[in-house]
Amino acid sequence: MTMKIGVYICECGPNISEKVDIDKVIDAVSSMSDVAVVDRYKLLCSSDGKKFLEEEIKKHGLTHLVVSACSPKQHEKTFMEVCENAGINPYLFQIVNIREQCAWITEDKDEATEKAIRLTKAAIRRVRYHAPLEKKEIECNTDVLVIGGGIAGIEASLQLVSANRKVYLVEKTQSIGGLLTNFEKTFPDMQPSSALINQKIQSLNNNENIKVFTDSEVEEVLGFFGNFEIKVKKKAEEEPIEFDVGAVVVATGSNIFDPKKTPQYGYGKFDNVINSLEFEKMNLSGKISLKNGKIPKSVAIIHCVGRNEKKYCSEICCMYSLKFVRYLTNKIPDVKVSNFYSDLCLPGKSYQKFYEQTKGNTDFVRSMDVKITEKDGKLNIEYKDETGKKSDLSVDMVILSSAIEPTSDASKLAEIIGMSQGDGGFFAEEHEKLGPVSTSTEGVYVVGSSQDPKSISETMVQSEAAAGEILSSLVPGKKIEPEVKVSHISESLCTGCKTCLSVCSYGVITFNEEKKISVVNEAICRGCGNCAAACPSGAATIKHFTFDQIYQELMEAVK
Amino acid sequence: MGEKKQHTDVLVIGAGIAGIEASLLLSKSGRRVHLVEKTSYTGGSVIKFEEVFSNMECSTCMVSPVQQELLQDKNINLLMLAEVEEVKGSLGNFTVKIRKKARYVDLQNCIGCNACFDPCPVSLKNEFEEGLSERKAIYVPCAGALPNVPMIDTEHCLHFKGKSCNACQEACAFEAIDFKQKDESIELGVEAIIVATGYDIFDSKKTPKYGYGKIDDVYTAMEFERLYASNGPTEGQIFLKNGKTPKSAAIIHCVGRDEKGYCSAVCCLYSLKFNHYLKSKIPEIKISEFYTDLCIPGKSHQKFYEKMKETGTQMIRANVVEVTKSGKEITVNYKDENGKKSNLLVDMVILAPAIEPKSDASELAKILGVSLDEYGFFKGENQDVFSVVTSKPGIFAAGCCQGPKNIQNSVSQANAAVGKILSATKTKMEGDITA
Amino acid sequence: MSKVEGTPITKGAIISTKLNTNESIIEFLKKAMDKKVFDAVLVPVRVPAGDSFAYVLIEDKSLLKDAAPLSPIMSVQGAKAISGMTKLGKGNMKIGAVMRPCEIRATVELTKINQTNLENITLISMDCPGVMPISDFLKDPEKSMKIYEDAVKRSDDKIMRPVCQICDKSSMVSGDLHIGTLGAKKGTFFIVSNSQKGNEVMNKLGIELKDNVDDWRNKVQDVFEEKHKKREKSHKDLKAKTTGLDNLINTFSKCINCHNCMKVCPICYCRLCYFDSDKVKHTSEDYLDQAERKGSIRFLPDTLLFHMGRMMHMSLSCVSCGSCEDACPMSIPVAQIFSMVADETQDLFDYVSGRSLDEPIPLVGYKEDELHEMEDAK
Amino acid sequence: MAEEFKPRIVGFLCNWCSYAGADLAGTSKLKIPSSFTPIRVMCTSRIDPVLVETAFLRGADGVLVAGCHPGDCHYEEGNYYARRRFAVLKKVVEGLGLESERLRLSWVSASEGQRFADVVNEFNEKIKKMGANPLRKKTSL
Repeated sequence: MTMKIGVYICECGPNISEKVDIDKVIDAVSSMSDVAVVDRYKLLCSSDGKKFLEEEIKKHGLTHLVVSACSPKQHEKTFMEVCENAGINPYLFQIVNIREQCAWITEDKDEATEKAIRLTKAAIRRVRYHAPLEKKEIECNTDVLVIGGGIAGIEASLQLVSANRKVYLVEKTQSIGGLLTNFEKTFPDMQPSSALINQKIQSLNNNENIKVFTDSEVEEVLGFFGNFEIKVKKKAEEEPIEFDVGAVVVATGSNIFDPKKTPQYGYGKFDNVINSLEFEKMNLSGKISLKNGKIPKSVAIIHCVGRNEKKYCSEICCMYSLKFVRYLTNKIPDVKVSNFYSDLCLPGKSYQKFYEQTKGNTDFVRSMDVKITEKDGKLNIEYKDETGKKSDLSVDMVILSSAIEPTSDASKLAEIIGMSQGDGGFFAEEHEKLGPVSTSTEGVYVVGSSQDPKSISETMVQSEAAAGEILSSLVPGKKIEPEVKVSHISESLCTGCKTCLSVCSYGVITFNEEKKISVVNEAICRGCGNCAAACPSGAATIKHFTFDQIYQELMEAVK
Repeated sequence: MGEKKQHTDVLVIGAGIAGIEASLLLSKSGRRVHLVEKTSYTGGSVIKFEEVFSNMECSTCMVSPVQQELLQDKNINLLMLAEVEEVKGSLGNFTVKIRKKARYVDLQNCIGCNACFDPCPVSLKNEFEEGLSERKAIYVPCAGALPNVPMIDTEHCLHFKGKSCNACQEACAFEAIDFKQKDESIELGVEAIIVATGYDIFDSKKTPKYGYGKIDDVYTAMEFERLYASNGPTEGQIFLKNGKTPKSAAIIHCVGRDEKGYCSAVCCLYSLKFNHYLKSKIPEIKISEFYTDLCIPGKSHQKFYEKMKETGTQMIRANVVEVTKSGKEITVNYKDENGKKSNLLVDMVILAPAIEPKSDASELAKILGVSLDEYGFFKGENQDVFSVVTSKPGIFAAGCCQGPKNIQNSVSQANAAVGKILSATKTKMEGDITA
Repeated sequence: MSKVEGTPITKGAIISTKLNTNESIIEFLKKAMDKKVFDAVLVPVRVPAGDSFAYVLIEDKSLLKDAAPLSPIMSVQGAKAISGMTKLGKGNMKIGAVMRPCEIRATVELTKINQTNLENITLISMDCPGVMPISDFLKDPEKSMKIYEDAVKRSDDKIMRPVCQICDKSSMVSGDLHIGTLGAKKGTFFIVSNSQKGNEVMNKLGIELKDNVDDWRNKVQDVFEEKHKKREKSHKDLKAKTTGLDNLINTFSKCINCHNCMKVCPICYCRLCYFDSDKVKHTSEDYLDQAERKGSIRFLPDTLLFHMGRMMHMSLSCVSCGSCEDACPMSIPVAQIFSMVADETQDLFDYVSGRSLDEPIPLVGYKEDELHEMEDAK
Repeated sequence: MAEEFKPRIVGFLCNWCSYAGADLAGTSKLKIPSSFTPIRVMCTSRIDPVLVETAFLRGADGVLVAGCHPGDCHYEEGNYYARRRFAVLKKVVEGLGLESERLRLSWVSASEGQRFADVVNEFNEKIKKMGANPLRKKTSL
């Protein structure tokens, strides 16, 4: 079928027509080969304008369309719809920006006209090389794998599960509940943690659509958004369990920093120097006591343990330290508590109040260079106060508020799933602002303190957020519609050098070992075109921004 | 399903970053969304920032793609210059009355050529630019605003003050300007409501000791954001009222913290960002930050702080800070950590005021029938400080209307609210689709 | 230009022998085959007609006698042989490959881009005196042999390829084992190992690496230094002669677009060269446009684009082996020009082609904070 | 009388930042030389150096590559790769003694309409001083 290009120039009222001599443009491009019709219209984006275009396409049996009007950001979509309605493939169309980037920025009318001609010619040359692109639809599995059985994973599972959606919850240890099960209460509301967690675990266990694997670890994650293949290995079992899911939620939580790495605090050396988790457990057991069974009369809480080593603030230590003050004064009314801190971090609306209500029961010592020694059976805290003056304090017990750090096996998991680790070794979210729970691997989400230190409340919100993303994109019965302007690698040209694999930011290119060539997963390619520019043999191309298409524009530009 | 009429549309109040993200996600799931925005533009306060901490990403580059997506989304019914007047009913079938003010400029016909601005004889302070530049009675808040369609400020427009001025109408080639447009009252049935109305900035005049409003060259954070903005009143050039370039600046943290009784979570970080702003335009400038406790939680922010410190900024832990002016000179008087009185001469002072609830938050809460907390933010379910669930089933709160927070947490909450809505009805909805 | 430091290796083996270098290497290979350390060896062999040399994979020890590790010419760049042999798999034979340092560096580059599989290959290099231009050699092969041997004895590089004369990486840079003759006392040579693989081979051969090899190392250092100075000087002269628009045209307008330089290049690994592909074939309309603009257009066109394009694609990996220049029927000093540009592009990233398998080719990575001289961000 | 020289400058602009910045320059009615031709690509990382070489050898008086500021790339890191490719290209051109000043890499954000105009005008002035690209008229290439 012969090519019939229709070229239409929008007057955009006076905006283009006053700056560009449209008739000159029409004359200049009419003679170009394959151009079937050239015409002008007062406002093509208006409903009349769209109708006019549609009729023109049908009347002249056009195969391609060029519209010289405004920025693609304004109306590319509009005219692509016109194409669809008129029955030509929307990608056999090119919009020319002769308003924002011609009429509006050019003083002299002749110059603006000359530029409009150049831009329109370039588009005509380009559109000749356009190929029709078809929307694809991909069947997707709507089940979800949740990794980690702490509050983050549990909340995500409960939000996600439905009659039509199975959730597989994989927990490394022998029981679910996570860190929270060690806490008596949560700040700032000081409600019993059990109230929060037990009832959730209940409904989790009662739901036959949630399959819980304890003592298990994820061994393999293959495939892509909507179609992941999972292998889970259960301890003491030979064969891994295999199943398919559409999305993966990573909720593996965090560890606390090991105070042995900060010897100045004497942790592991002195009996009554304990870390925050040990204290939570002790408190939960109902009795706060020293190694010798005696009740401590004085307790020091040291903030920011490991902050200098980790090089970030763990956000919640100040608050849980204040919670410890409540624990202590509750169980030991006459106890003397001192907090050694440098900066109080109480972000958000309700933490300061908690602080105000607690500070009466404790001293706050802004201090530096804290060091702990043992002196006749008691612990002696040497420190510099904020004026730099040396001072010390003798106490029965010291609690170290340790930093939050990624779990030791984080990098192993990152490897298996193909996630990247960002600052502090925490899993990297896709975008610091707009993509807080998604990752650069589509369909893989990260929530809770495996992404960044955070409170229980923030963690649950993230779990709900991940649920929001998944529920809105993986709907039973609905197919996924991937981007169509994606990259493609020619089998016959690819030499298998893997350059494209190394430059792709989204890991959508894989290597076919039999054929020794790279293959793009078009279902998840974002279409940046990095691989196309990186490939020295020209095997990789990016649809709708091919070498030929750009070359044609270029040649008109340098003519 | 049959028994009681169930709506599936969702109402989102506020087209800031939280409202936009929530709407787009809901639309992606196939829901129809009614997005009600009080102003004439989308993007809320994020579009006032040139860059955002801690990666210093260009804010416009970050947000304008989602704004474009929003404007082109056929599932989203964007109602600008609109406010919720009345809400009846409960989860699943709320009836909402919305009052939509006339824009007097037709969104379809207007092509954003701005030809109507020049002929307008009225000139006013531009609120969006914190009064640092002028606008006309027909105007868009700033270049690049989306939608790029002006509105008419009927309070000042001569035409609406009975004069015979039609200047803008005559200048418009698209019959886009329609003085006959009427305010509308719209009634909607929705399943659920997401409140994302954002925040106000604490009025620094309430803390006279910092001299704001009395002393020239004492700026609030928002004013300074606009000063630095490349699409702002000075195209990003930072200079003093007298046109000179400042050689030194003081940034004062925690303005209004004592008054509000909470920490606003983002001030330390955006104050550090201001370092970057100042240094990138005036490399030799001397900067001093006055703070009490540095609040930079999370994995990325300390790194950012260290980077800012490298630029030679002086971090002064101080209390009883006061700003005075004698002759030409601005003095910051303070007590340092040893309790010693000290002072510092600077050319410019930037205040980092607290984040506070929108002035009309309580009104909206009344209309919605949900409770606010003691500070006037929307209250989370029981004591849960971060929860998006309000006291009324089917109504959720996301972003800074729920409490001061950074963009990341606002977006998390927006998505969480969507998660809650979809989760509550997923079996039914999905049942419908699969059936 | 960043230069390669001489090897840090201090220990090796000093072998006493009556044999010359060629014979010693062959002797070494024989031993390795006897002890089944290698099942086969890849080594240059003089072709029956005697007028050239070819890489041959020898499995039958008796044929080793024809081997000529120090052949006077480089007919095929060894990296091409290795990649031809192993691209589709490592095979099941342990192979010792004797190659020149630049051939091994090219092999390292190809390995980074997945064009070889070195698992079963032991790369053995020797101190390289350079090779003659093929065309010179062919004038009278027998005579050339003498001339070459004589030149090697006198370590005189004037008869060698121009890029060999300015090669500042003519000893061990990478690979597994190296035979050192520089700085060796008469009747001895050095063997040093540069990798775990190398150590294992020496182990199996029962040769201990305990002798002090400072003499060799220092001599190598001196040679590198001296050649490096020479290289910079010659590049400077070359710049004056061949660069700048008019010189370039005078240099490259001779080009007949045969693309031999690309075909023999060890680094050019593409199945179909970009510049032979349809991407650079245009419509007559397009050519007429150009003719109209330029006044005229030559055919075949885009000569300079081809050479610049190749520089863009492979100069970061170029090892200055000189094969391209040997292959040019129009005697364009293409290897010299490429090596000059390559030194500059590699310098951008302190990269040295073929120095180490652990150094990725710069274009597959980035640093956030770099190359600001190239940009003008606000 | 010779007509004033108008440099043919080609601008490869990334869709998300620099092209948006160019649009903003338009809505702000700033002035940009008409001989500047924008070419839109999704990301600077798509710009094949061979295309830039082609533009240069075919006689473009200047080639501008403009994208998101480092750290702002819509595709996370594309502009970093683009910068390395551009650097190598510039070195090659420089190494051959050609006018590498005719190649320019700039970062322009979506809110920097003014900066976009400044970048193009400044570049245009510089090229004007340099004069036309001599390669334009060279046959034997």
